[in-house]
Amino acid sequence: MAQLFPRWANVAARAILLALLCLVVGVPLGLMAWVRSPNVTSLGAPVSQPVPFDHVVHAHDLQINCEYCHATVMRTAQASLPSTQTCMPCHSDTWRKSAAFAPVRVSLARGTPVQWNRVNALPDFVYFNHSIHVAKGVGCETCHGRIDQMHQVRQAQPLTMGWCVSCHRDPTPILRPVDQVTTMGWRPPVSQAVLGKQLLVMNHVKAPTDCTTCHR
Amino acid sequence: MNDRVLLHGNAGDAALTDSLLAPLWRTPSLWWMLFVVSCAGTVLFVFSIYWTIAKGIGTWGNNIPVAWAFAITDFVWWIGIGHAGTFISAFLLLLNQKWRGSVNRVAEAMTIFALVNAAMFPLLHLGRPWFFYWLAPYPATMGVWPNFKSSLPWDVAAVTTYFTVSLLFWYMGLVPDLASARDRAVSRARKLAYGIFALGWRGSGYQWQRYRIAYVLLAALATPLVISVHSVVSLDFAIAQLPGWHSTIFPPYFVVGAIYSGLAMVLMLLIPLRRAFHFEDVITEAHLDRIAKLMLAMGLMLAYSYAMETFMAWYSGDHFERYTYLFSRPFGPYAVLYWIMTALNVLTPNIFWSRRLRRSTPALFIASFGILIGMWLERFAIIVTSLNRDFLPSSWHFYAPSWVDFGLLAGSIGLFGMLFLLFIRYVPTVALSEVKRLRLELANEAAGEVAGA
Amino acid sequence: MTDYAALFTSAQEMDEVSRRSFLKLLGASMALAGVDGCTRMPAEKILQYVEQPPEVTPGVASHYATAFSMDGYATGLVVDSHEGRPTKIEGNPLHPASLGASTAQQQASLLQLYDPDRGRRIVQDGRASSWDAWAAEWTPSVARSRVGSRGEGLHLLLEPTSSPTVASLLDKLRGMYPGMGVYFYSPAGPATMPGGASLAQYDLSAADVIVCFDADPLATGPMSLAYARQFADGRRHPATRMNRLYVAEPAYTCTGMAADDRLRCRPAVVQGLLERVYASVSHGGASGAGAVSSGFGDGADAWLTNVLADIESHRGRVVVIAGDRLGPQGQALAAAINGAIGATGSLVWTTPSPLLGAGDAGSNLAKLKEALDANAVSSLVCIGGNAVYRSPGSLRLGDGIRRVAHSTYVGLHADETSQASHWYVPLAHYLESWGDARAYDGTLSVVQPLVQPLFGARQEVEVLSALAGEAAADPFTVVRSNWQSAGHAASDDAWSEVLRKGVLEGSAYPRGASGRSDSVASAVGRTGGPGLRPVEDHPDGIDVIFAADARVHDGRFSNTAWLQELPDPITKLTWGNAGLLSPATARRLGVATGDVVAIERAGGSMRIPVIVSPGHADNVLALSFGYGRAGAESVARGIGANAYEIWPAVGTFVATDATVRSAGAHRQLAITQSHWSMDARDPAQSLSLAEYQRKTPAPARKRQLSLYQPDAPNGVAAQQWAMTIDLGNCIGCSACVVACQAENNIPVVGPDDVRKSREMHWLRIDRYLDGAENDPAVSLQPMLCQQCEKAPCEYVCPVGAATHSADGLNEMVYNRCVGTRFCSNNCPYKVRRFNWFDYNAELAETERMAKNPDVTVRERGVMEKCTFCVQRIREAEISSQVDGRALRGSEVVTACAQACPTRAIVFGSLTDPGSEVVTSRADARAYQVLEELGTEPRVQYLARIRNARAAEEQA
Amino acid sequence: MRDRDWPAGSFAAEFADANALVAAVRSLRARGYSGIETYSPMPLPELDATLRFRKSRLPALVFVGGVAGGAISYFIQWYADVYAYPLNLGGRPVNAVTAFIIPTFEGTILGAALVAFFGLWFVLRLPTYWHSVFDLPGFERATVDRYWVAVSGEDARAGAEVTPNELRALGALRVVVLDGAEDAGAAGGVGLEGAR
Repeated sequence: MAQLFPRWANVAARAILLALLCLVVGVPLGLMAWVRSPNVTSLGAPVSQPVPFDHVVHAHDLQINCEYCHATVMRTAQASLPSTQTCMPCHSDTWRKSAAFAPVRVSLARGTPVQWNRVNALPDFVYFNHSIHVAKGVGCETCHGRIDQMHQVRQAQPLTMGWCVSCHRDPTPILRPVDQVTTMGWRPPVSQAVLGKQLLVMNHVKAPTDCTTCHR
Repeated sequence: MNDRVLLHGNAGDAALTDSLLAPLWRTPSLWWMLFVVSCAGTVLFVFSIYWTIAKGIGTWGNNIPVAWAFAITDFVWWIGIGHAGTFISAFLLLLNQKWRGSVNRVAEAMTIFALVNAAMFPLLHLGRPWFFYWLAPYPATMGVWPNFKSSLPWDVAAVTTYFTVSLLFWYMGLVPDLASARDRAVSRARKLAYGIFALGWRGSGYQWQRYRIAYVLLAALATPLVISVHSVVSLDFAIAQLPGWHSTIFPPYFVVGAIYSGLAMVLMLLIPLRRAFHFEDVITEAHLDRIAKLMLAMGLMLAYSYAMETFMAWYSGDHFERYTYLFSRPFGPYAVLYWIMTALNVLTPNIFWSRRLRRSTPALFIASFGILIGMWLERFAIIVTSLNRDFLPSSWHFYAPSWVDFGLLAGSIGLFGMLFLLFIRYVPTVALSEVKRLRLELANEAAGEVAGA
Repeated sequence: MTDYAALFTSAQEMDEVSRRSFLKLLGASMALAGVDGCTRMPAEKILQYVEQPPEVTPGVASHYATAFSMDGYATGLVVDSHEGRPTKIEGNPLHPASLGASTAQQQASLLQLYDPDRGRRIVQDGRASSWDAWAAEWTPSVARSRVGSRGEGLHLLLEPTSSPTVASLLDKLRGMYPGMGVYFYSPAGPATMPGGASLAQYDLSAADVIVCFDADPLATGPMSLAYARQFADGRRHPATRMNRLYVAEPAYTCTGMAADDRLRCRPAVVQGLLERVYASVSHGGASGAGAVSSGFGDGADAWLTNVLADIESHRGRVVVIAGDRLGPQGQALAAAINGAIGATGSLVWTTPSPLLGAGDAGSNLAKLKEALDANAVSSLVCIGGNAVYRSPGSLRLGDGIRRVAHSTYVGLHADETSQASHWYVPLAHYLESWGDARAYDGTLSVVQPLVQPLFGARQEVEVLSALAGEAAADPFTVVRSNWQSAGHAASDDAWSEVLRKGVLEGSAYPRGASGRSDSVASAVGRTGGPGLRPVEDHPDGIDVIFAADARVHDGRFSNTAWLQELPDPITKLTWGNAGLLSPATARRLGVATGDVVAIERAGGSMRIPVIVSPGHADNVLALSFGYGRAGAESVARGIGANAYEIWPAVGTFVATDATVRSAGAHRQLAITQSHWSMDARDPAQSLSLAEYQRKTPAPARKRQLSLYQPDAPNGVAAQQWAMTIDLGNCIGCSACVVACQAENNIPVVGPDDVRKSREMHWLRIDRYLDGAENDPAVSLQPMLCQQCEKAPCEYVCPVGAATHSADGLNEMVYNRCVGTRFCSNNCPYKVRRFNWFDYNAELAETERMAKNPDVTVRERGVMEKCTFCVQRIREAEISSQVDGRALRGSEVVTACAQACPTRAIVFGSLTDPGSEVVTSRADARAYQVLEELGTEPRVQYLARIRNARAAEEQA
Repeated sequence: MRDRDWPAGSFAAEFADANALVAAVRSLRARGYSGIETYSPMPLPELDATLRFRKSRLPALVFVGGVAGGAISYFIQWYADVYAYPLNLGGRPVNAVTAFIIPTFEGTILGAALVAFFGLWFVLRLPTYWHSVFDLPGFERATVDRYWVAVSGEDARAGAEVTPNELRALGALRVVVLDGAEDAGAAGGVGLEGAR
């Protein structure tokens, strides 16, 4: 009887089996890694805006408080975007003529809002509420990062459910005095471990992990 | 003694091998006819699936209160059928029942194809099948996990395990026969194909010895699955508090029913097979006789279960239990189906008290057919007649299936048929080495007897 | 517009818009509305409701007071608005006709606003036209030429209205056209009856005994919400006070279902009984002693005996109410009886009718018909009402209108009447209109718009002004100036106050004296009111009785899907109407539920499927108006049968000359409850007053024996939400069902899926009939998620989509659900609903605007169920936390509890001592459904008390 | 020496039926041959004793596989429902041992079965598609109806003069001398399993 297979078939076969094994193990692992990558979480990608609004200038150089533009952040679910008129007091003269400012002028003239591009997007079935987080001493910086250092704003945190829940399980590492929520680059005066626990009690921070906390 | 004979004729091993491998080399026109039919069925299956996924579960007849109906009935039915394979091959192997050798391959193949169907229904049944993987435990970015207090993840575990083990067991049993096929094949393509799957099997003493160890181990592992899988399936119902579901008798009752229907399906496959390919020498009346006896036993146990659950419903004194078992099922909107079911499952097997009928292929074939229908109806009765009238009369409502429900059932049968036809066309249908071994032993026995005489 | 403030809101809006996927379409619908939302919203004119319900986070939803009118009478409402979209309607607690509650129709009028089938353009003879073109044809200078010097050729047909502004505009028109004819018409309204100039008002809360003769004060009529509340107050705490309700009626009404002692009888018998009562009370005291013979059979005798005995024993605290079907004579008799038994003054009084032309026979539809037949009408303007469809078929009003040279129909939809008219002008919805209206007791309210007309429709005030030559008049100015000239709320502050509160305080009419006894003499002696022949005339003849439908009323809501899919309180029928028959009569006719009967009268004929209704009077066929539409409304078209076809005459609700026979056909009706007996399972419990008084409160329930040692991984929260439902006060009006649907974005599935038992209502009202088929005990039970502490649905979910919150809520996480439906199988209450299809896919853009942005819109293939309005709970928690105060359980009200007219549904926290949920749990009536299953529901029911005199005597 | 690629000068003999082979192997053994291996279309348990295989480690491996499978599946359940995201589901305890038993059982079986299956192929070094015995003329019937015995050329007892004659004497249909030349540097993948 003649050999049915060439001699190298033995090695080839073992190699192929090994490859299959890698595939079976690798594909799921790869997928799990992929969903955590910025491609999916859109973490850190700068978002261009119709108006080249520069947070470094406004928030850092000019030290304008977040609330000046995001006016409802303390009271309602949405932080809300500023109306065109919010820009007017300062920009009635500065930058008026520049091309970059054109969309604002158009908005003002036509009465149509400036169409900003969303940076931090949550799914529709997630009911996030800014006011309660701010009221309990969660800083803007905690979720939005050093806005005052972003010429173009980018998403600073993955905003996955796992990420939300991690804080709701134990908020102490990120809690800060309520009057410091808008501060950028705030450093705890004492060790955060100590301060966090104090604030947790002082501000009656609950941070529930019930499903209906966010999904309704 | 003659009627106990498991092998007829005394052609040489080569002749035997060729006769058993014959289906691989030449295809009777009957095969083609059946194949076309079953392909049509498969197309229907695919279309029904497409329709379901494109439009939604609303295309079925399901409603509230009857949120589970045809699909789950089909699921349990197929799973049940899938029990005979492992039962015959593993269970009987451990019990050292030599006769299994002629039929176990077919039974195992049937098991696997039945499971392929069964596994499909729970997936289709999901409202959002594209999220099926949420039932699997994996580290999601959501940080949430399946709930292992629910019997459905148990089901996933049980069915996947059962499917995997059955597949491994089947393939391990196949390897030496694939080697035979490799060495018997004429065309080079066939040689290569079988050669690849035979893994270079040489049949050396060492290989055989280790092989036997592993095979028995696998059998020993598969055997508890025969008991566990349908027990777990039964828990899909038993852990609910619905009258008609919430019953401790369910696990054994389901297992018995499963093997019952499985054996029926085995017969429905074996009888035409041995006729078409002249396997009568290898699959003798003695085999059919034994299977029939098994079915008789199972049928009686099942009848006992029916009696018990009804009695317990009465004995419990619980209003809801009594209503379901003593009124809703026997006299409710689905009473006709219930009585047909009872007749088919309880009365039919009693014909097997007669030795003549145990060996009459028409009788066996018809009885098996009846029992398969009966077992489908049993699952329908358990699921639908429990759901359509439960606790609050205000929510009672009738259930009527849609064409999609029937399409899925008929289609799955088509797919099963197609897979099985492909199997007998391309895979050794009988465990060659075991049959040869059996021949040797019978021959030596005979010689011994002669010597003794 | 260059208004910065508006820009601000608009920017916010665009932000909000991009936030919710279903609101993405809002952008489109705003485009369809013309400009973006803010500019359509008359922001500068409308003001916020002063008493903001506490459960709402300020700045998210705003609330505006307005008024809803039906058949001319106003009910004050408070409307929630998200970013300029009205999203939810509630009752106005300050309004006498609402008291904070609302009806199913008022709830559903929100969807009517967004109805994509509403007229979108002005049409002349099928060609698109314009407002200017229309105004040009109808401006006085042009119109005079064709309506004669005194304008006798001009005729106006309006719906009954109580609007002072409309009144003044009509006066203005009369100034120009002294001879013009003005008519007010709606089929169900009593306004069309002569002698309707004064109205009887009742105070049921003070009554010990209420006797209703074919009357349904609790669920129909302009004061039903108030009367229901008063009735409930009279039996809320049976231990201290328990009134008794007698009803004699041919077909079940909500009042009949709530009755303690109900008699089923033919209309003529009702009339007869009323006369017997009058006879016995008029000459000295009722002969309370001993049994009375009514001549109407044993049942009637027993009922009458009890009524008279109770009248005797409760003098001065008994009210007798007669229904519209009995006609003016019936009203007069009732008034006379009330006078004789000393109810008048304290429990009953009269006020002048606020309706224009009330009691003026000259403003009847019949008069218009005469004018049309006499070809005396050269120009006809119909505003609303769709009179062609809603008038008796024998009147052939459509043919009459077609003959008119110049006709205009101003209506919400292009319907049957517009088909008969040359011009069609889309009418603005009341949520889009400025106006004013009076309640039944005269209380004056302003109707203020929440949005500018979505489809560019015209408001009633605009149209009337245009007829007066002021096509450009601004409705707001017209209303405002009219108020000023009338001296109501002259100052801007007073005006703002009215807008805030929704009512002009102290504007209710003063209580008049006894009223109407003058006409009694004429009434008594005469047997039978309009159309009432004595029974003996036709013992086996079938009385066909007519009534406005409990859901779509006279047809004005027949294109509102929420109401089409709302199960009828009596029959649980959806998507259509049916003829109700008693079992005996059905057997005689050889028909069963679903079989079609043919009804023939001299006036016309119709075919309709029947429903066999236990407790229905023999030889009576009950029909309801509002179905069998032929207009341009896609939802309504082809649904049900048109009872107007055989309606004998306006104001007559009984036809005794009809022949009814089986038509041999069968239809599968979309009924949501197929089994009507409790089968000894007693989910809806009831007991007699005596039994209740003997019963001692059940001791605090111990935990069920359990193999598990339950632990709460999420800890235990400060609030523990719970609900109590008083079955004794549920009258089945179904306002809660629609309120829940509106609040929670519950989709409509359509008749086919209802037939398959796939309706999506989170809250349903189960109706059980037990006992004799002719005198069944009716049990009503609102059934919703019981929020079990040991929820069977939770542990069977493979993916943990059904979980339990720390504050005791049974949570349903739609976005986690994969749709195994195991939870539904294991729910003993079957309150879980499944999205069999993508029911939100076919929604029009405008309909999406009605969605509540605080609640997820569920996708295909997921389960859903009552959440105790968790969105309201969470918002309340957050707002209280932000304000740094503790949340009180009473701050949160669920949509069903808020709408309930009788306050039968009470919501709150078990940790809130003294709150009604807590105290009610100690009541001896308290129980949980299917307690024995150990599900430990958070919803508790209070057993109904059947306070029949018979039971009392036995005790 | 067992069933590796046979060294030069090894012998292979073909027998007509199983009983002949069994007898032949037994007598070879009796004559002191050690490097023997058989090839048959069916298992021949009769020869287990004669061929003196080493005790298999497979059962032990399978046991370990079972234990590991069970442990892993219980751990997954505990991690998911008790540690990672404990939820109150119908008031049931988070660590529901009774419920977790079932997947644990399934995991045990699965783990063991996988080890048994893949373990076997590993132990047998399969797949091995090329093997010197496939060069034997007529060996294709070794999986059908012929029975072969091979004697290693390195066996001290073996010899070109004696062994073939002995095999023929035992009833071999034919005896083939494996030509070692082409085996020079045979693929080393095949180990010396089961040596005494």
